[in-house]
Amino acid sequence: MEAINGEGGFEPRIVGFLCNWCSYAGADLAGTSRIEYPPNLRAIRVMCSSRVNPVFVLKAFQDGADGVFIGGCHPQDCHYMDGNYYARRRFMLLGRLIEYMGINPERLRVEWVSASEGDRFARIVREFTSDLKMLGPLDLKKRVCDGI
Amino acid sequence: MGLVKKRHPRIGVYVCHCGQNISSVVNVSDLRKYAESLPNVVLARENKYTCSDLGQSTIAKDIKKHNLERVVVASCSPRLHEIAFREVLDSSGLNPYLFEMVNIREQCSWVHQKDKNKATEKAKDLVRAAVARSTLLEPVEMIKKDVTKAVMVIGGGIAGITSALYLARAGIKTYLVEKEASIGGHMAKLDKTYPTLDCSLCILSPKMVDVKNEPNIELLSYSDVVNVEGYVGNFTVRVRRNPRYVDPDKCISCGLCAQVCPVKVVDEFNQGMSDRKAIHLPFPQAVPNTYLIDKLNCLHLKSGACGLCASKCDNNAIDFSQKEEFLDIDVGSIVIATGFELFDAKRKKEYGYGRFDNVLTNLDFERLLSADGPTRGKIIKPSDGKKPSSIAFIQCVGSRDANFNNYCSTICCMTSLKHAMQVREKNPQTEVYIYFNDIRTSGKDLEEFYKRGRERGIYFIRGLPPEIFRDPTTGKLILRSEDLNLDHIIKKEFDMVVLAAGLEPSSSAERIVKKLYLNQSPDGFIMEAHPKLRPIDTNIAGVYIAGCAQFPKGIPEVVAQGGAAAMASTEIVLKDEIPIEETTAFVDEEKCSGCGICVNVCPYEAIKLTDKGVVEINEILCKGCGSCAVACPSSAIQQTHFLDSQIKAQIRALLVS
Amino acid sequence: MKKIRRDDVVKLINELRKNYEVIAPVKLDGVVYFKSIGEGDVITLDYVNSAVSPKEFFLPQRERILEFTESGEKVTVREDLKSKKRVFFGIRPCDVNALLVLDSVAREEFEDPYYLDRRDNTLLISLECIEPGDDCFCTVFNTGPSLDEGADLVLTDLGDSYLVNSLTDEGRMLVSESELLKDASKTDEQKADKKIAECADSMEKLDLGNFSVDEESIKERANRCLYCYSCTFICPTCYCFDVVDRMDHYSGRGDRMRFWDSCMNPSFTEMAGNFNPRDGKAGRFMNRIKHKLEYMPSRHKVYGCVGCGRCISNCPAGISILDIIRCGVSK
Amino acid sequence: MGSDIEDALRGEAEKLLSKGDVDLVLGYCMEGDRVVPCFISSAGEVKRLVWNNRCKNNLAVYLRDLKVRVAVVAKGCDSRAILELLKAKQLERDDLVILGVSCKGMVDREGVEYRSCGICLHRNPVIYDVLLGELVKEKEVRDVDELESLSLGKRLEFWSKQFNKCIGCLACRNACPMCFCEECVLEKKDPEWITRAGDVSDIFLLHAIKATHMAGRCIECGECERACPVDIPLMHLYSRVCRDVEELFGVESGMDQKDKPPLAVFDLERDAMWEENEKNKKR
Repeated sequence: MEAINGEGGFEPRIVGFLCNWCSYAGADLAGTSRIEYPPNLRAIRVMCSSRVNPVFVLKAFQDGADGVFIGGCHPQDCHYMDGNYYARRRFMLLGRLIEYMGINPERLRVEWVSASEGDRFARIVREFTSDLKMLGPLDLKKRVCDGI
Repeated sequence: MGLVKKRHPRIGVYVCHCGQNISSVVNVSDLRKYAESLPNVVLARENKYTCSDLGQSTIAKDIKKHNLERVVVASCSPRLHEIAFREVLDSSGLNPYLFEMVNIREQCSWVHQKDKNKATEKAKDLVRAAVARSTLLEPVEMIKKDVTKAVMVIGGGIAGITSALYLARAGIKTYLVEKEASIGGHMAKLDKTYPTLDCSLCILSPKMVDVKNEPNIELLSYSDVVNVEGYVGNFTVRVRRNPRYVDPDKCISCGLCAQVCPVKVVDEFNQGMSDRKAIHLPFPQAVPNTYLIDKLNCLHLKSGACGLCASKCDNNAIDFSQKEEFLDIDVGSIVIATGFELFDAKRKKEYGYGRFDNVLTNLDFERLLSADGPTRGKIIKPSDGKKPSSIAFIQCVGSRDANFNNYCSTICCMTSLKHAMQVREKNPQTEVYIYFNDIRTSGKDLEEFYKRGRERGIYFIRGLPPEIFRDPTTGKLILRSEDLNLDHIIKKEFDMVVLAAGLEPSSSAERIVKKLYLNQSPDGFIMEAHPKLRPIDTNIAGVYIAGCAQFPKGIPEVVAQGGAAAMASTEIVLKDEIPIEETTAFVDEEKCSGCGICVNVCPYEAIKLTDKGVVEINEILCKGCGSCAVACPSSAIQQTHFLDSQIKAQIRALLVS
Repeated sequence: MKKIRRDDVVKLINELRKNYEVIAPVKLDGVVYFKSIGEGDVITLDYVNSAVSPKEFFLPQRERILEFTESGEKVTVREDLKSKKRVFFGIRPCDVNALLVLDSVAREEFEDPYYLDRRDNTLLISLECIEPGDDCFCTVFNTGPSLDEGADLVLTDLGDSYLVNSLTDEGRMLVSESELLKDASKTDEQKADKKIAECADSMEKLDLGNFSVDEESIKERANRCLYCYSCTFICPTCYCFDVVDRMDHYSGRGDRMRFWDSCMNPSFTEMAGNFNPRDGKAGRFMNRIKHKLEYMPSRHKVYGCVGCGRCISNCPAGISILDIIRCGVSK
Repeated sequence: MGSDIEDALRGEAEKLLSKGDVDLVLGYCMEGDRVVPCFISSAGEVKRLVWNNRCKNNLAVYLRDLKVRVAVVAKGCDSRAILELLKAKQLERDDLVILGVSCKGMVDREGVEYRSCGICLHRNPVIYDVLLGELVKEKEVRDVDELESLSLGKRLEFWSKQFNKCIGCLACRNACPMCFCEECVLEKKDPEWITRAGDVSDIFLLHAIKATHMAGRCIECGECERACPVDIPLMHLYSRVCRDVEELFGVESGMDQKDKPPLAVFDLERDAMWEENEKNKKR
């Protein structure tokens, strides 16, 4: 199905920050289960979603990402007890800030994916990719520089 | 664009075919060529299997010959082989943290099989990011910590018993924690074991006694784990010992107490098919062989009345003043053998378990068959105590069923076959039918066992009945199903139906899973670190699994896994010290303004504000989540191996178009 | 002398745009900025001065001074200096004088080719002041409100028209073809002189004959300075810059970038090993003032301040360099 | 305006200085036609102190560097900054005498009220040792932010235009009483988040990062906006963050010393509820 939009069309670039214990493991499980999903997301492994600085997200947008994904453990399952709770607050706020500054908050997606949710990980990437295809390229650098 | 800096480490990149796992999707030679063109890369190679001895020794040789300062391996998930590759660096004189792994299998070739070009493009991006990151990697000094030379085995079924005995006999102090009053687990409830049909307790009981007699084993029965903290080599487990109200040192198991106890309750050991007293021995061969008082039903404990047992006990073994106790036990390694729980057949409403007296589960049937059971081994209908003239076994109850569990519970085919044969042996006139999807008999001597069953006149019908009806007048159970082999509908009446209920993960494992942050498979069983090569390891170093806690399996496999887990634990606790992989946080005091926001976010109280007005991080307490590094507005805190600069380089490199 | 009708000024600029890039004042959210004029830009003539000084068109906030390409061991450097011919319209006399200050720095022992390339390719049309701004003090340094050198053309507001005075041949050439310019009368010239004189008379004058920097008054103000870089960045004469090489390792292409630096920045004059000879915050503040009022006169024979007043208007801590000058005069 | 307050201020300052209770009084005085922050260290100088509607500066910005006992004149916003600085352990409460004074809104040279003062809901000091004059009635309802009505595209265009003006002087940071980092992440060189000599997108990033750092800190005094030489309406950005913090986490910075930094705590139920809310909003 992806191929319809895919060939020659806009392919969003997604940077994904995945926590080592849940989301990264979930992404691995999608692999061992051979669940196909679009190749638009490139993952960066961090130990915990709380290691993801909002600056990373902003930088990714500036560097050309069309979407940024942050994956952490489900609430109450964080390997470091509370990490995902801090991440949750940080990115709720960041979502609103970027919206205020004119970036669609849908371009920042935070999800809790456990190590056993390979299928869910794949589904989320599928969904996020297709959402971003609808939104089109962000092209933040160019748009900001040409702003005036 | 980055600043021009004098950072030109010599990087070697190894791209793995992984047989064809990667190379059938990703254009490996293209990827290798691309890697070679990247900044600072002095060499890039392809390997059929980078993790093989050949692959590893190639890296080791290159490090020496080409003075490599960083190594990047593009292959499978770092969760699989990162440690192995780090060891190659270590033994080649390079700090193991100057290694970076690129996941182009689980997160690339295996999930993008339909689009080889894009998969290759993605692999290039990932390799580029890894090279960029590796350029900025810094050596990390491993922290070594002393190892507590003891192991805890959680769960006293056959898996835990086996593990504990192996460990103890190797001279290792072992704590065996069992939540029930006796060890033995589900196996103690079985009458016979397939395929040999030898008596279950006859082979189990000696092992249970061995546990009791083994000086290196400290048995904590009627106890449960309430908390686990720590890391490989140094776990602290908090165990709650529930009061038995009977002093085990004084109790001689004479049973006089139970004779006088006026309270009768259903006996859970016999699946509720008989009674026991409030003071009771779980079963005759119980270890420890000590009575206990069931607090919920004892009149004295409920209202202060009665106390007959205490007056009858000559040894004054009854002690109503016992309280629950908490023990903090330090161990170096943990074996989880929490077993399974039987699928609750009531959930499959169509089969009427709990509504129809003569519908039993396979475990109920075990008790019915057992000489120690409620009927002393006689196969009779619970409804009227008469011999059944026909029995049906229905397979896959709660297993291979999208409504409940997708997996095959492995043991139910053989269990029903065993039961059927026992019926044919005990009551040759009784007709026996097995309704099945597939009969699965892989395993030593199992196919032969199945053949014997067929020869004994057991009827096999391919096709499960969707529902069980009871004839209101005769009380007979009516099964109507499609026989897929003969392609017609058959309708049969039975006196008794036995449901082959499947196996589910034990709910008692939940707390441990949570406390240790163990990964679970989608089915809820504890996930092994690798499905083939590390079936006893979990995602947490020093924590192993044995038996049905990992997945349903037969007794020989359980025992084998119990032994393997014991061996793995031994490997840990025989060391004097163990390197801890800690990507801990550290603070640049000159940049710290002492606002203390990091102190708030640290879940381990590893950060303290000092008199100097700056914070200090205790690297032993720090577990390396990195939350503080984000909380700090001036980034005065950084996380080892996950520096801002490294992550920034990754982001940038990923997005180079 | 010539004159041009007020309404024709925009026409003149449009004529000039055929052959030149024209920089002229525009209003944005009520504030005036100089801008390279494109289609649709509305030029304003109603302003005291721009928020940011014209310096940014000669010494930009950031500029690529060269490009380099790395291929194996070989590095190729490319420098492109040919800037477009430009006309800068509406620059005030103080800012013209500021450019003369910058010139003296740029033409010192080591020439600054990037600055000078832009400078030499830009014709200046200055607009004399007939009404001072709140913080203007050009009269102190004799850098306004009139101008007799530094620009190519000088315009003086006569109400419905501007008097146009050519100070250079280039200036004369620039408008020689235009039919918008008419001959001015003696009365026009007198009217202009009068307006300028009135403006000058309304402004403060100080005798700098015995001027020397009063350190006490500086120290006192250093306490409340917040050490932002706004005064130095909006100043028409502050020329400090930093240079950084940045490289895209994937394309092998790199840039050498030059960008404004500020002596208010703690890392200014910082050396390897974190040693900084400048003595803390107060030392930085002292340097800024002394640079303008003491070092520049002794080295370049010109004050580093032209009295545009931008730093006074903008200082978040209300620090006035004029007050400091007054203290140095009255001492 | 406020000559009584001015007298009371001078009286209090004289008392504190002559008794040796403080080493310094931090207030406002006239310099030419400007009202500027001043440091009074002797009782004889207290006559220089003034109080009027042009005392715009947030004096809390100076406190962190003063290693002496200080009495500080504090309007609503100054006091809120002080409160936040105390929470962040940047000040010693014992070394501080807070001379609280209610504010009626500050005006610029032309007599126009600053925008930050116009939208201010907290004109009375929230923490003080001495109250000069009386408390005033405060505005209760927030003004609507006109930017909210713009489409996403228009917003990006708006900010891009604004940031195109930015000359990177960082006056917005230096004038901010809540920016107390020893090293500012905006000028960090390793890693260099904000590319020096970068383009407008770096300026965009700069202001976005600064806004994230303002979460739970900004007390909306408006110094950033006033300090900006090119009039970028920065308060819009920070006020937005303040409103979001209030709505999502239920705290307003600079109001209560017991409040924990909102990004260093969590509330399971509340956060889960808002998480759901935010997700639904996006769909």
